[in-house]
Amino acid sequence: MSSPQASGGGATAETPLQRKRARTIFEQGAPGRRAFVCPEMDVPEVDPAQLLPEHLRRIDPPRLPEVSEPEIVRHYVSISKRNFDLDSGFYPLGSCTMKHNPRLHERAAALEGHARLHPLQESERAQGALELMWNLQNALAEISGLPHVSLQPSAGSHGELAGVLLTRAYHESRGERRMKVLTPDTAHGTNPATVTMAGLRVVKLATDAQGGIDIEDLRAKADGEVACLMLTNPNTLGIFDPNIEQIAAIVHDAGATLYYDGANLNAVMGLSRPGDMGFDIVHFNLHKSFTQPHGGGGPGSGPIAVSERIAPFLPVPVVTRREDGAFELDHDRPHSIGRLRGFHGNYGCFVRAYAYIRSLGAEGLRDASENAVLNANYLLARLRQADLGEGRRVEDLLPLAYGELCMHEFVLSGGPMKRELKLKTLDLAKRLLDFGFHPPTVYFPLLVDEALMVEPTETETRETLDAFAQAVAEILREAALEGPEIARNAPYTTPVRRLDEVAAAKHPVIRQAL
Amino acid sequence: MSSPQASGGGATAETPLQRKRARTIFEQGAPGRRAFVCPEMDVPEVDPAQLLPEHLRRIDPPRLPEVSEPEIVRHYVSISKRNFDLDSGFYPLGSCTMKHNPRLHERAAALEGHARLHPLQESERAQGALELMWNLQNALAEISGLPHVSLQPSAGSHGELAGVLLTRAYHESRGERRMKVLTPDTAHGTNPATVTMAGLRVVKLATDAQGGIDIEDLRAKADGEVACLMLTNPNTLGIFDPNIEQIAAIVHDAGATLYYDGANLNAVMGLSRPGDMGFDIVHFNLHKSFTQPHGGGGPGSGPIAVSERIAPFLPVPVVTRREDGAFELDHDRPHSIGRLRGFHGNYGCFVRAYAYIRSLGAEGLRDASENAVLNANYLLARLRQADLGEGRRVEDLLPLAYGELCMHEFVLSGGPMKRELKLKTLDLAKRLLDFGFHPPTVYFPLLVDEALMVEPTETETRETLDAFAQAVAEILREAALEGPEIARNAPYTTPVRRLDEVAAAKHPVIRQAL
Amino acid sequence: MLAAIGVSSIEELFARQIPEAVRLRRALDLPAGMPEQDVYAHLRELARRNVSCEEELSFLGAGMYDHYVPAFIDMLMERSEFLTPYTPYQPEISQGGLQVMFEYQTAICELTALPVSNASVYEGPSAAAAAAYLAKLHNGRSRLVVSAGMHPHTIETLRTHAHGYGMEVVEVALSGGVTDLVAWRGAIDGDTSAALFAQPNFYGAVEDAQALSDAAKDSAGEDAPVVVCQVDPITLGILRPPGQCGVDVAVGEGQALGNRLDFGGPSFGLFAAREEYLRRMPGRIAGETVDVDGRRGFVLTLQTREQHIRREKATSNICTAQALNALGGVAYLAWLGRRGIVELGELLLARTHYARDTLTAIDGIDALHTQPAVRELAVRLHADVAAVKARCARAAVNPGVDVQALTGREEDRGGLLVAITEQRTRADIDRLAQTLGAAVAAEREAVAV
Amino acid sequence: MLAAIGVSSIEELFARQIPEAVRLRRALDLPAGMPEQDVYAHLRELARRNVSCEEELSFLGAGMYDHYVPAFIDMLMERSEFLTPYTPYQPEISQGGLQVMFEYQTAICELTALPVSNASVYEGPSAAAAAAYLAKLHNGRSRLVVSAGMHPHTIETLRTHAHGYGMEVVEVALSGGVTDLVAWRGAIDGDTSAALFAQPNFYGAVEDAQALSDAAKDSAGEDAPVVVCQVDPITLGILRPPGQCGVDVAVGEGQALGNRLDFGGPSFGLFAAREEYLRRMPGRIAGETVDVDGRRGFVLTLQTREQHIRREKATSNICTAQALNALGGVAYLAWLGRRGIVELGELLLARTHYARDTLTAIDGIDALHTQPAVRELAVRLHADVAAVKARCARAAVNPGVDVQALTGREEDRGGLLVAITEQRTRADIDRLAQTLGAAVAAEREAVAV
Ligand SMILES: Cc1ncc(COP(=O)(O)O)c(C=O)c1O
Ligand SMILES: Cc1ncc(COP(=O)(O)O)c(C=O)c1O
Repeated sequence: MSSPQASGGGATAETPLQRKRARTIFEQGAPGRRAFVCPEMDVPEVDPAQLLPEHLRRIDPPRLPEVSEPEIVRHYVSISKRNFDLDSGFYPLGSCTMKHNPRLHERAAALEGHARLHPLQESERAQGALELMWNLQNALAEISGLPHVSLQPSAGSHGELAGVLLTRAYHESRGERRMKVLTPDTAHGTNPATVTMAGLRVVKLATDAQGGIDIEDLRAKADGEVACLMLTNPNTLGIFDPNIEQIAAIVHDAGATLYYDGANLNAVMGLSRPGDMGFDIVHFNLHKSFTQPHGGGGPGSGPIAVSERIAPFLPVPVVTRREDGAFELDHDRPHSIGRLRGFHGNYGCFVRAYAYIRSLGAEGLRDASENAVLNANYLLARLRQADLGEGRRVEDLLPLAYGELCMHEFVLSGGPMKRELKLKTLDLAKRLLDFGFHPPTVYFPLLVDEALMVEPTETETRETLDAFAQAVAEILREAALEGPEIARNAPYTTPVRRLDEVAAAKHPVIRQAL
Repeated sequence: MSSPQASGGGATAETPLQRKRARTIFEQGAPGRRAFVCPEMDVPEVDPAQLLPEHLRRIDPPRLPEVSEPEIVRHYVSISKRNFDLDSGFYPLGSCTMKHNPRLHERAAALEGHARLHPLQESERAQGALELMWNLQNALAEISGLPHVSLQPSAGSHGELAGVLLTRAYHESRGERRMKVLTPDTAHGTNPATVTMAGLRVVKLATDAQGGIDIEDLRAKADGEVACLMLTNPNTLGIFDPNIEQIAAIVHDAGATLYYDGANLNAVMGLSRPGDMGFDIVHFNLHKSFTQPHGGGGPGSGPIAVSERIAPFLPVPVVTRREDGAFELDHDRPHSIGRLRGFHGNYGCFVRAYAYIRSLGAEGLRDASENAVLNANYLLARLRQADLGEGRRVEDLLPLAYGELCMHEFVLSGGPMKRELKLKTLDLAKRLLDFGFHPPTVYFPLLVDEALMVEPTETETRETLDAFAQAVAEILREAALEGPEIARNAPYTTPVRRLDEVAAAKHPVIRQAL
Repeated sequence: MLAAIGVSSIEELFARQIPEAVRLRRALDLPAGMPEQDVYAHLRELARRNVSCEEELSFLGAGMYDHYVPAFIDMLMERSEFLTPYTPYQPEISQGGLQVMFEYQTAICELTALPVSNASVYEGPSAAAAAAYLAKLHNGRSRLVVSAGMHPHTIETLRTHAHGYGMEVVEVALSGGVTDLVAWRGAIDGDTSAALFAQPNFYGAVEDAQALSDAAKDSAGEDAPVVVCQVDPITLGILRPPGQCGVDVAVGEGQALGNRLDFGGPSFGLFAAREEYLRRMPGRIAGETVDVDGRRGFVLTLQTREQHIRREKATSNICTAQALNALGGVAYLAWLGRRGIVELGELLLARTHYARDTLTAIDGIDALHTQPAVRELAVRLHADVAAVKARCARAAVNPGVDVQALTGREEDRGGLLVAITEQRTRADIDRLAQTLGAAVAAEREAVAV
Repeated sequence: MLAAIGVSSIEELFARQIPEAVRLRRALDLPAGMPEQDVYAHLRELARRNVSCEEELSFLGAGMYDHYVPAFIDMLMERSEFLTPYTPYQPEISQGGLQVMFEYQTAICELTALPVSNASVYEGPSAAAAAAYLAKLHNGRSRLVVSAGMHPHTIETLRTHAHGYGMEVVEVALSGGVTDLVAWRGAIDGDTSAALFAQPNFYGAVEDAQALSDAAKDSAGEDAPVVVCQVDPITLGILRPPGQCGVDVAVGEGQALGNRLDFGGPSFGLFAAREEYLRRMPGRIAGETVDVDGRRGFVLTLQTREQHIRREKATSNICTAQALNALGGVAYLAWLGRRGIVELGELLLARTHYARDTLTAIDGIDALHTQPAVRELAVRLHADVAAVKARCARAAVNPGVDVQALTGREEDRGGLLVAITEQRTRADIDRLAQTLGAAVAAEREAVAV
């Protein structure tokens, strides 16, 4: 691609998408215009004033848009094109498991019997839904190696909150008040945030040279005040902790519970189970390992599976099966921590996750994890070996932060790249946009300098992985030859270019002025 | 927008869409890769050779793609973005009635009871579908003012063929062999093409100064050999023939039939009916006036409505209602011209057209036509009045070809623009692409020099019409100031730029070499 | 807006353009409009009164088949970018649709083993009529020799169109379930413009395509007719393709490829031919080329064949065709893939023969013919078919199509055409056998009494 | 690929990284995988065993409602561009999603008449819990005063979370169907962190929101608690909005706005507040800005509140929220429009009162309260509710929610909560009255005997 510098940074010959100033739906339409046709007033007209006293009534209507249906459709279809999406390009966003979302799942979830089923429908008349939830509970129990499941939590972090509350309930039931929760410095931000919300205190654990938990540090901190250790395994470095058995032993000896952040479950389905590793509680991200589409930031679903000793405290309701084979929702659990939300959880996501599990089956799930790990290691190898000329290779500038191999994802350090090429990880990420790729996760985990966290997933082809490795190499060569400015000013070809986030935060404009 | 010349014509800083060389599905994948999972062979394995003798069996399989489902999805979703579509932008393609396609219609057509209904299901078990067809037949009869309807034809041109064959059958039933069909020089290409396919001869009619049929020419040619006059009214100039009554009288006096090309019905729904104008046969384009989405070139549906004298010859089957109220398919029509295709026509299109008619109702259909005509005249006025500076206005360069007002569409002549600015209608059209608009129909009708045929439809907003008029004016100003080259080399911002159509036709490459 | 136009009312726009005498001065006699929710409820109610393949065990076929349509195909066909554009007259902003056409043409060429394909015609039977018109343009002759094995709708459609073309249709009878080769040879002469047959034929029998084309060619020597074969595309993974059997033009109904039943349409018609017929093909054809910057691109090509350019001299009057349905077709073929189409064919073949063996083992049911069958089979019931079907319906089984009801042929009395898809398992076939057997027995008893 | 990596097998990749002791050396005990068509058939079969609002005349509500979802919303939510991206971490290629968030925030601010809104939280009840956490961060106090008129699920959810927050929940009883103002005033003191109520409340009664917030404020004087109101957004076209009633934080279940029932989720929770709480809001917030070329654009802003930056000091642990469902919400609000939301509110109001009058005119049914009701009403049956519902079910009518089954409150015995949407016509209500009346009568008779 010819240097955008030459053409003033691509700002000329904007595409219609670029040129058009973003207009919100509130800036369209005309007074009186409408899409909604109100069903006829088929009951005796009544003066609202008579049914609703003045002081309870709204005086001036909310200033919602006044637009026609064609305008609404055109507006949202048009702005949708300003999104990058998984169905159009490679999305190696580390820790997010951007795997293909099969359309069968959308078709199945849209069936009237699922989509228009009211959550308070009597159990006898919702047996299909309850059986689906029951089957999903059992499948998740088998996959995690933990026998008892609650599907209630709304997302991963909600599952974490449930998990820590369960830990509290467990300890309290034994008359203990343990206030500390150990979290490695590689932990995802939701872990410490959850601990605080659950009323406990975070104690950080160091990471050792192999990228696992520093055992000595753990030993030192695993005292009688520790309620729980929250661990992601493989962790956010993509490393499966080699000392997991020892870690479990230490934690259990300290009388604490072991929590498994399931965001990285995609690395081990059918290959290794949290329950067998000694974990007491695990949350699943159905929107990661089990193909619930991410929706641009949700919906998600974060079921939890727990060991026998935690089971009594599970949130209500859980699906149970009667002797006669019928399914019902069990709300009557005296030791339960209670509800985490309304109704029974994100059923629509259960349908998709269940469809996925039934499509793949036992073998398919294992194959998925095997290929996720294979793809990650292949991409890692390709990246490291990619030639930069003068005998230099990408790994000289973007070394693997820890270890030699990886599980389903890996973390590179952009430190050398920054020092030698004056190219920050952020600039590399932005330049990748011009190549039509979604960048990896950047600057996480925090302990890696200029971190670049790459998770290709199992549903990508080798050709795509090769193309991505080439693009990274091309950007580094470009910076070496023409300097870092090109990347620093990237992207050029996107609907908008770099945005002023500082100004946005300094003087927040978070709603349209009307 | 800054002149693309400055940046070498937009070829720099290509978007990922532009830069990526188009790759077909056949250029992707890898040997052995697959999406389809074959259901298990649950019957006794048999050696195909035993069931299918060698000489009937295929030796080497067709070289279909070997791709995964994620690859297929990503491929087609990605290339779909190289299409301009009605849900994203203004599409004033004359004669095509690009009106909004309500999504309700897609939802309704997708219902199992419609989408998975087999055409040979017994009538008693397809009463819902037959009732829908019956209701649609009646609605189309009422809208056209012609009592008898066949839903069979697959599109407009198929309806035309049916119409001319009906005319032949009618005359033959009266022992006459009339070989001529009169078609105005404004007629759409399908009309003359149809006449030839139906075994008759085209005789052209001149257009008078008002844009209607030259009555004298008609009188002169309306002899005893004339089988039919095919007319579009309003015609392709957007002009409603002021002499329609006289025309009908002349044609009928000559013993010929009058055929109504319904492509422009969107101008007169509920306002004027072909039957009342004296037409014997009319075809509808359900994919124009009745919102069947165009699908990038189909599917369509071209039902026909006819007068009493033509009714006996209608194609089979037609839906009839028994005394007991049940509906059935009537195949037993001795004088019928027969079948035009398999089964009963494009039912899926019937569902959409019927949903549209029920959504709008009598009033709504009239409003639709009124607004279609209002929008066309408003856009015409805006365009003519648009200022070009130095006291010049767009109409000085793009005059209305005929008349003062128009019906649902209008035709401008680019002749003056070409002479004065060296700007061809084609160049104006291509430059419009850079402004994010689909161009109007160009170079049709043939009798207008450098024709530009504009049909906004009723579902566009005034703001959109204003923006389009401005864009045209801006392009003319640009050409006046900077010369025609910018437009001549346009577009710059599209996935590809002007394509070499001559080479494509000279050495046709119409399939991938494998 | 009225002010800008310079009229005082919308009425004025019409009053000044439409003669009063032809104005409609009353409201249309149609029901009042309804909110979306009510229209939906109404259409849902109509749908409820149809028995779809979801609500009964259906073996209906005879031209359209209940194959499974992968969910991603619905998604693609619902995408605004494919659903809402017009025919791609502006290639710069229509590369998506044009490339789909190009890929579709390639897939059809591969399937049929013929070098050229268009981008779709309406559907199956009218595709055969389009082939007849191509033959007429090609050799100017006026006889169409048609195997009685073609779908009755195809033959009727041919007759309707042939009348327009000024051609006559001569039907050649079958013997033993396939086209009678002797009669076929005898019927074809120097005036024969085209000779048409179906593979497999309407009765599910696999014809000897090579023999039929050879016979057609040497019986007319120099003046060989255009040999047209109507194919069922989903069988072409295992059946010898027309291009390898001496066929000149292949046509067919594309519904089985990723399109839903929709009570008979819309679907698409496929149309492929030998190189020499390229410039006489009907319909749109996409071709590959490059843009001014040398980028690969696609355009509609060879348009000088078409009505908008050639008008009365066009090779066809077709304009709007079936682009969206053809997208479903090529996406489905990519999904099946090179291996899948063979595996699927072999599965259908095995199940079809299993079904034939199972059904004909029943007392009161025997084979209508014993020719090889790949996805549909014909049996003869020793009982009234309509009555038997009515009995089966009570058990929510639809055993298939009443052959005589479609063909009207005396020799087809008792004929039942049973279609097999990958959605009909062995268990389903066994249930069919049990239900149909019982119904036939009951019906014979009822009549005997 | 293995060669490039330098391993001899996939197994080696795992053998070298996972200790043998924690390897799973058997296959998972799960059913074998299935082709798409079989998975679909299975899920279709499960769906068939659920009675959806399509198959019965349903008056179920109590937090989720069977409003009509316009078809175009499904289309938008199914578009790859909205369905498949992650949270917009790269704004340059996420303008679509970010703009939707910005528009959503604007719409929610308009609805609630509050100045700030986030881009969604999980759903209704947990939104109330999130508000309680905001109050705790704001004033550090530990008492939550909760009206018994809040949804039972909300109260339970508050208790669960409050335990984590180290807060206690104090429930204030109702009188005459609405929050007992005296008890409310009495319960609120200087230690009260937040005072929460629902509008309309769980029993469908419209509360005097102004009076409740005033009471909360002056009863605590200086140390006024954060007043939280849980709203039903679809009523806000006609009900005085929280921002105009002295409310500090409005939360609510968004399902009624363009989201399907989905047996209870996913939907979205709305969360709006007064300016002063902006930097303590949970969840994503989109903000407007410009790019380097001066183009308008949108970004995620105020991220220093969030877990990925602030970690244990974050204002919430929420990460993945409900972006796609919020899209449905804002698209629905645009569809209703400024007039539509009022018209719809007035239609629901009129039908709700018609339903109340019709039902309470029946012998054996009277009103549970006589407060104004806008879209849901509560009656008391003089018969066992479960038994009556079972009788109605036989007539394919689901008369509503058994109140006591949810609240467990003695005083709610016989309570039935009847929800009205624009999909329940007068005729439907009359059918309900007839069916319910008959069922109550029959049940009383049966018991009497
Ligand atoms: C390692 C890890 N833990 C927890 C989470 C939180 O999951 P959710 O976004 O579903 O709340 C994430 C999601 O980004 C994650 O990557
Ligand atoms: C005036 C006119 N007549 C006939 C036709 C042919 O209709 P169809 O494309 O449905 O065959 C068209 C379509 O472009 C048209 O504009």
